[in-house]
Amino acid sequence: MTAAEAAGGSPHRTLITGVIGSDTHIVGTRILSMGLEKAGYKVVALGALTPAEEFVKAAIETDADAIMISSLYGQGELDCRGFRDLCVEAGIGGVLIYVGGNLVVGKQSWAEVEQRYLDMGFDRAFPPDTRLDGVLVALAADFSTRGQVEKEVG
Amino acid sequence: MTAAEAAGGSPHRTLITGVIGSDTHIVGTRILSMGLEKAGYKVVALGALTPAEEFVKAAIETDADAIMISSLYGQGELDCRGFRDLCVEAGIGGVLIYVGGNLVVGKQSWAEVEQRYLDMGFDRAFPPDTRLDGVLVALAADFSTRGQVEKEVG
Amino acid sequence: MSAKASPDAVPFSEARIPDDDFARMREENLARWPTGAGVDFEAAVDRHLALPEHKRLGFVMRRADAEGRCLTQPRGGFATFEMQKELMQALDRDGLADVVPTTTDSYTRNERWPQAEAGVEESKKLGRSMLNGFPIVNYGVDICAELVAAIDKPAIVLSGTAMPRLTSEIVLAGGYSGYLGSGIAYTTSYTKEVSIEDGIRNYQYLDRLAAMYAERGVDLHRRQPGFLTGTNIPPCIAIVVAVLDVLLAAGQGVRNYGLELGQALHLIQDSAAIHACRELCQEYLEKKGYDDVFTPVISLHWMGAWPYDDAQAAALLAYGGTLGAVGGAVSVTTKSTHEAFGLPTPEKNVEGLKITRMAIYLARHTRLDDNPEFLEEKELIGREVRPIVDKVLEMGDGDAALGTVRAIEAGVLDIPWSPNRQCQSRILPARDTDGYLRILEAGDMPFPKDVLEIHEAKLRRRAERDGVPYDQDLAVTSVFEMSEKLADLMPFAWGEGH
Amino acid sequence: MSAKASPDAVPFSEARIPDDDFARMREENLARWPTGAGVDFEAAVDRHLALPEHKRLGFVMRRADAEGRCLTQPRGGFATFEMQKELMQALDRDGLADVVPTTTDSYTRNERWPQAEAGVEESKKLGRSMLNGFPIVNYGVDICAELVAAIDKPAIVLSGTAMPRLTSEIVLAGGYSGYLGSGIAYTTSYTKEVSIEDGIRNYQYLDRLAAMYAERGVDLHRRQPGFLTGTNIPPCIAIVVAVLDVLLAAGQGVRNYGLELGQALHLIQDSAAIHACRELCQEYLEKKGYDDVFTPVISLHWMGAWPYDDAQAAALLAYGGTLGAVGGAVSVTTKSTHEAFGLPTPEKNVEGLKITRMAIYLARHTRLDDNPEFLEEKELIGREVRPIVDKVLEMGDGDAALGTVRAIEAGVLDIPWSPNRQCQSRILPARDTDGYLRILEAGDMPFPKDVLEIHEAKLRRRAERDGVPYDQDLAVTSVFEMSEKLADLMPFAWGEGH
Ligand code: B12
Ligand code: B12
Repeated sequence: MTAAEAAGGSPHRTLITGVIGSDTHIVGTRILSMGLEKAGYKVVALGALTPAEEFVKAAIETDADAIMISSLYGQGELDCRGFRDLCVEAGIGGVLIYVGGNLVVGKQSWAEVEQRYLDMGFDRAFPPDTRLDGVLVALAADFSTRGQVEKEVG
Repeated sequence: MTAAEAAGGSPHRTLITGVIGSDTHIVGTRILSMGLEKAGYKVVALGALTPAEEFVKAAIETDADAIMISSLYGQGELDCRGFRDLCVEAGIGGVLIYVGGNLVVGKQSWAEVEQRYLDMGFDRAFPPDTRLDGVLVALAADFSTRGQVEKEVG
Repeated sequence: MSAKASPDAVPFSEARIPDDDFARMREENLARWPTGAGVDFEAAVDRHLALPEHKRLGFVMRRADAEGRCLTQPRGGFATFEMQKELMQALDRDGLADVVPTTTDSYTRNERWPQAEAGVEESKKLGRSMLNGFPIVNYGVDICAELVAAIDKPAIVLSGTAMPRLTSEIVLAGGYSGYLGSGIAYTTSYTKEVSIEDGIRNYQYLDRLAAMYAERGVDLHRRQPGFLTGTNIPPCIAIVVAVLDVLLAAGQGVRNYGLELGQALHLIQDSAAIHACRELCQEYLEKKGYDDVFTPVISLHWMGAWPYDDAQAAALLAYGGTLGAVGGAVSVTTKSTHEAFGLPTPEKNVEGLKITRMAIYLARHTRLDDNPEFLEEKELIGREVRPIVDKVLEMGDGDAALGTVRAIEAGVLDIPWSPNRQCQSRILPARDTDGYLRILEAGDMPFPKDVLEIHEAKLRRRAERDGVPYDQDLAVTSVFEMSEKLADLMPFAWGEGH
Repeated sequence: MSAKASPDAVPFSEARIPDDDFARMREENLARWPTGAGVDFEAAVDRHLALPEHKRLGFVMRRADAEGRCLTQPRGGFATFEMQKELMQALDRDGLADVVPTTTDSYTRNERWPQAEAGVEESKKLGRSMLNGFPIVNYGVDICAELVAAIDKPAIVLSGTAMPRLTSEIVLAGGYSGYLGSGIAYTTSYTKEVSIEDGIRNYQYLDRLAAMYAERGVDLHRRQPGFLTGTNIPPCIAIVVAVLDVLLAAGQGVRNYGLELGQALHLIQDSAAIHACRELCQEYLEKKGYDDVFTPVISLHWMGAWPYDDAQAAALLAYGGTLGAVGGAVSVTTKSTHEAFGLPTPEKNVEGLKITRMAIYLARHTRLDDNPEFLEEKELIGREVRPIVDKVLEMGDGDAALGTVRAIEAGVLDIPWSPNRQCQSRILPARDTDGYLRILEAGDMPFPKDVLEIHEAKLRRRAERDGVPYDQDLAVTSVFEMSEKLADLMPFAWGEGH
């Protein structure tokens, strides 16, 4: 059993997926959504060209555990600014937020790009060559830590 | 009229051509020889795989004005060491000596390579992408300077 | 500014927009953003007529076709004028591009001009482009003219959008002689909420505008982006859309119309597609009574996911040149070794152009026009395309515009991996054992039974070869295929290797 | 040490060297340099038999051929063991080379072992390779074994020389399972003074040695370097030499014999050449009664002058993979973007391998086997090759060795741009308008009149197109062509451009 197989999803965990901004690249988010569903998660797929506000709205409506934002077209750096604040304002400041794709314009050092997005308040950022396996492992790890924290707190 | 056309050769000028050492690359020296002859020079072509001594011998026998050494295979840096000394010892220390081709092993900075060959006593060194025109211009320039010098001295 | 232009009073059909309606539409359109006021049609006609022939794309495409040449054209857009000018000059001079592009940014494409403005400011502040293209509407007509003047080749605008009305007014007024985009192709692949009807209307506007220039002697080059969603589009799907889009353009009076095809990455299939595309478009144009539409085919570097390795990407670039040259394309639209990562630097863009150009040079003599496998594949494409186009036209009672809208709603015309809500996007392509793109699931598209059997048989053979079930995963692995590591694609076949 | 091995008592012919003579020849040979003493044939046989199958080139070539694969193999040699090991491991691991090479340096090739020794010392002192290959005779058998052990692929020795006797003894004893070189090809293209007779004798020695291993169950891969002088060699010339060389090898008992062909850089001509080469070799082998010689064809990246621009070179690399894959070659021998400048670094060598491998992957499905132009060209090659080979054999009264020596003297067999004194080198090739390599001047080669008329007609068309006289300059410009700048090869066709 690979690490990813071990990291099976749970139907009690709801994930919002979609592509932010004026971005039409739907293939990655669609394949990701299929994969996450197959792995056992409940997936709410918003598709391409999704305004930031719609992610937040959908997350509230479905009491989502994580928001999985795709941005491919390079303008994500503008679209994603303030996304965490939006969540905080909407009262879901603690939701897990991932972002992945071609997150900036041009080929830039990944370490810098990642840091930029972490600074924006994303929990994790994923480079263009990300595949499902890596995402499943990350989700499992983050949910288990959070579960722990919730338990410890609760 | 281009600079190269202006720089026509003279049948009174004898040039030795050939490929030094264990080097079999004959195409460049053959095309060069054809071109120099067409331009009006008297050419003595020694062909591939020519020991350094044979260049000197041929130069003495034909009272040559210049020796045009090719080296393509990378080992020219070993083969060409001491070539000027050989000429000096043979009593033709003042002969014009050019070298051209792929003069070292690997792609190295041309400026450094050129300097290395100038330090060995070559009058000029030519990089791999040299074409006839450039060679004709250089020969004409060097012969005219030398003619001048001879005149001034004589 | 509004994301959608106001609905036009003209009833929706393939018919030519009446002149007075069009005049009114133009007026409304140009008023949507301040730079619209800079458009002066008469001055624009003069500007075009003053350009030397070799800077007019209409002329250059016709001549390239007549002389059997295969041109190269890159993509390229950055946020500010300075960056854009430098880029275009590098592509022209260092890259030897035969056609120089200006790609607009995605805010512009969605008519979010205030956001584009902010992107420009941000880019200036940070000293790097924060937009994925040049916000040409914000910059306006005079800047267009400056960019056209900065190069010595024809200039084309690339703006993947369903809303080209204002952008096209401005760039054509500024001296750009080529404009890429079409109603069906772009609406199905670049938008989520825009209706097919609106998309078609918007491009009818642009086509009418181009035809208006043509009527004044300005032979602009319009072009259809047949690559669609770029994701394993089988030739037949691209060509069905090309046929319908060209009929719509011809309906507005366009006579110089390029047809783009994304490469399938199969020498035979791509050659067959290039030939079939032109022939089938001409066949239907003729049926509709148009005998004077010039329809050169342009081959596009692989439009799906690229490898992350420079060497692998270089091979894909070169092969793209080979495919275009051997297939007889009139031009190849190029990418770079940075494709999988992000917009290329000018240097990398230039490199992509040069690799492609040299590949074209090397293969420029080779044609497969009487190769049996090529002839067979070309014939198959015809058997795929005609039933769909015929059905679409039938659904529109002979009208391509109406037929298209109804056919897409019904799934009779379907696009793989489309983000558009009106599009069923149930058709699913995959690559077969011989490297051809085939149809795994046809959705509701009325392909003949025998044709679908061919596709299925070939894909079943692939499932067998790979030892995997015959299911959707064949399509998903085909999406990733070209981006896989070389060591996975073609490992050492014996022993463990490393 | 002597530059020439002592003349053998055996009379010169294509006949198999008798065992007792061969034993004596080996003894003399091994005594020429201290490392010769390290050769122990029995231990060598055991060493080979202990190698896993996937590290035996004989096996790998047979399997690749049976499975329709196209392998990649680079070239590579540096002066010291450390450099060489690092290089081979990089090519194996990072470059995914299916076959890992050791190229010897040019002193070794000319049996100037003391000079090679000095080159090693000098290289160690300067910290960079001063030799253009690995001086493998100086290093000896155990070092060979270490290099073979350092990789997980089969190892081949590339040593362009007419004097392979001692080198081959040492490397085969050390576990190399492939050896490139042949009497006619290398003597005509790598030497000035060595007689064709001596060159053939030397390779008869090597072939007999390889056959001795085969008799003990070690299926070594011998290989013929049909690229010759690498300078616009038309397929027919390469194939004539291949036929004669394989007959000579078969005469000594070799049964696993690769045929290399330098690429003409024309998809159709190269495909035709690859097929024709194998078929014609088999045809003549059969005539001579050999029905069990395995003769896979290996396609070589362009062997003439390369462009100085990296992007252009990258396209040539990729196209070379395409040509090999489409042509059905069993392996492609690769170059790098540094080709025009000098030996590639391991990194650039790896890059060349990867670009080629990806290109092969992309085209691996495509075959032109029933393409009319391909069939025509293949047939033409047959009409060129048979008259020459038949004449050569006739001149030798049926003996390929004697016939070759006499034919080369007479100019009946001639090699373009040969440095060898015995070779007339009056035949002169040039590229025609369609990109095919053709014969401009045939010298004394007895090609049929109608065949020469085809060549002349095609080259006259080129002279017309270029507006130049029909003379030798067509050959000279063809030598330079691929090294020209892209802006000269394919400028923007209209306006001044830049
Ligand atoms: C196909 C494609 C298109 C298609 C998209 C079709 C469609 N509707 O989906 C078309 C042709 C329409 C298109 C259009 C454009 N494209 Co585009 N496109 C591509 C291309 C070639 C492949 C993308 C793809 O589908 N990959 C396959 C999928 C499966 O992979 P993926 O999307 O990368 O997703 C995976 C990972 O990234 C990750 N992932 C993605 N999202 C997320 C989210 C989370 C939370 C996680 C954990 C992981 C994750 O997991 C996914 C599955 O493994 C890429 C370049 C490339 N990669 O080779 C360019 C690319 C993305 N496009 C680009 C651009 C700029 C555009 C355009 C603006 C046109 C232009 N200027 O050339 C327009 C965009 C218009 C718009 N408004 O958005 C640029 C972006 C540049 C940048 N970031 O610097 C790219 C990188 C090409 C380039 N180098 O220029 N494109
Ligand atoms: C064709 C060729 C061959 C042919 C040669 C056939 C023949 N008998 O001539 C063959 C296949 C036999 C061959 C063999 C080898 N080759 Co070779 N070969 C080439 C190649 C591809 C083209 C050379 C050529 O003919 N060019 C065309 C002519 C017209 O140009 P040119 O020779 O460069 O000459 C011009 C200029 O250089 C200049 N010039 C040349 N000499 C002079 C002299 C003067 C005075 C002046 C002013 C100008 C001048 O003017 C000429 C005309 O414009 C080059 C790489 C390349 N350039 O693409 C490698 C190359 C020269 N070969 C190389 C090597 C190493 C070898 C081998 C050792 C095999 C190996 N290890 O791979 C053997 C050599 C064996 C030996 N003992 O010499 C290397 C040299 C490496 C280095 N210097 O670092 C090169 C650079 C390839 C590489 N990158 O590895 N080769």
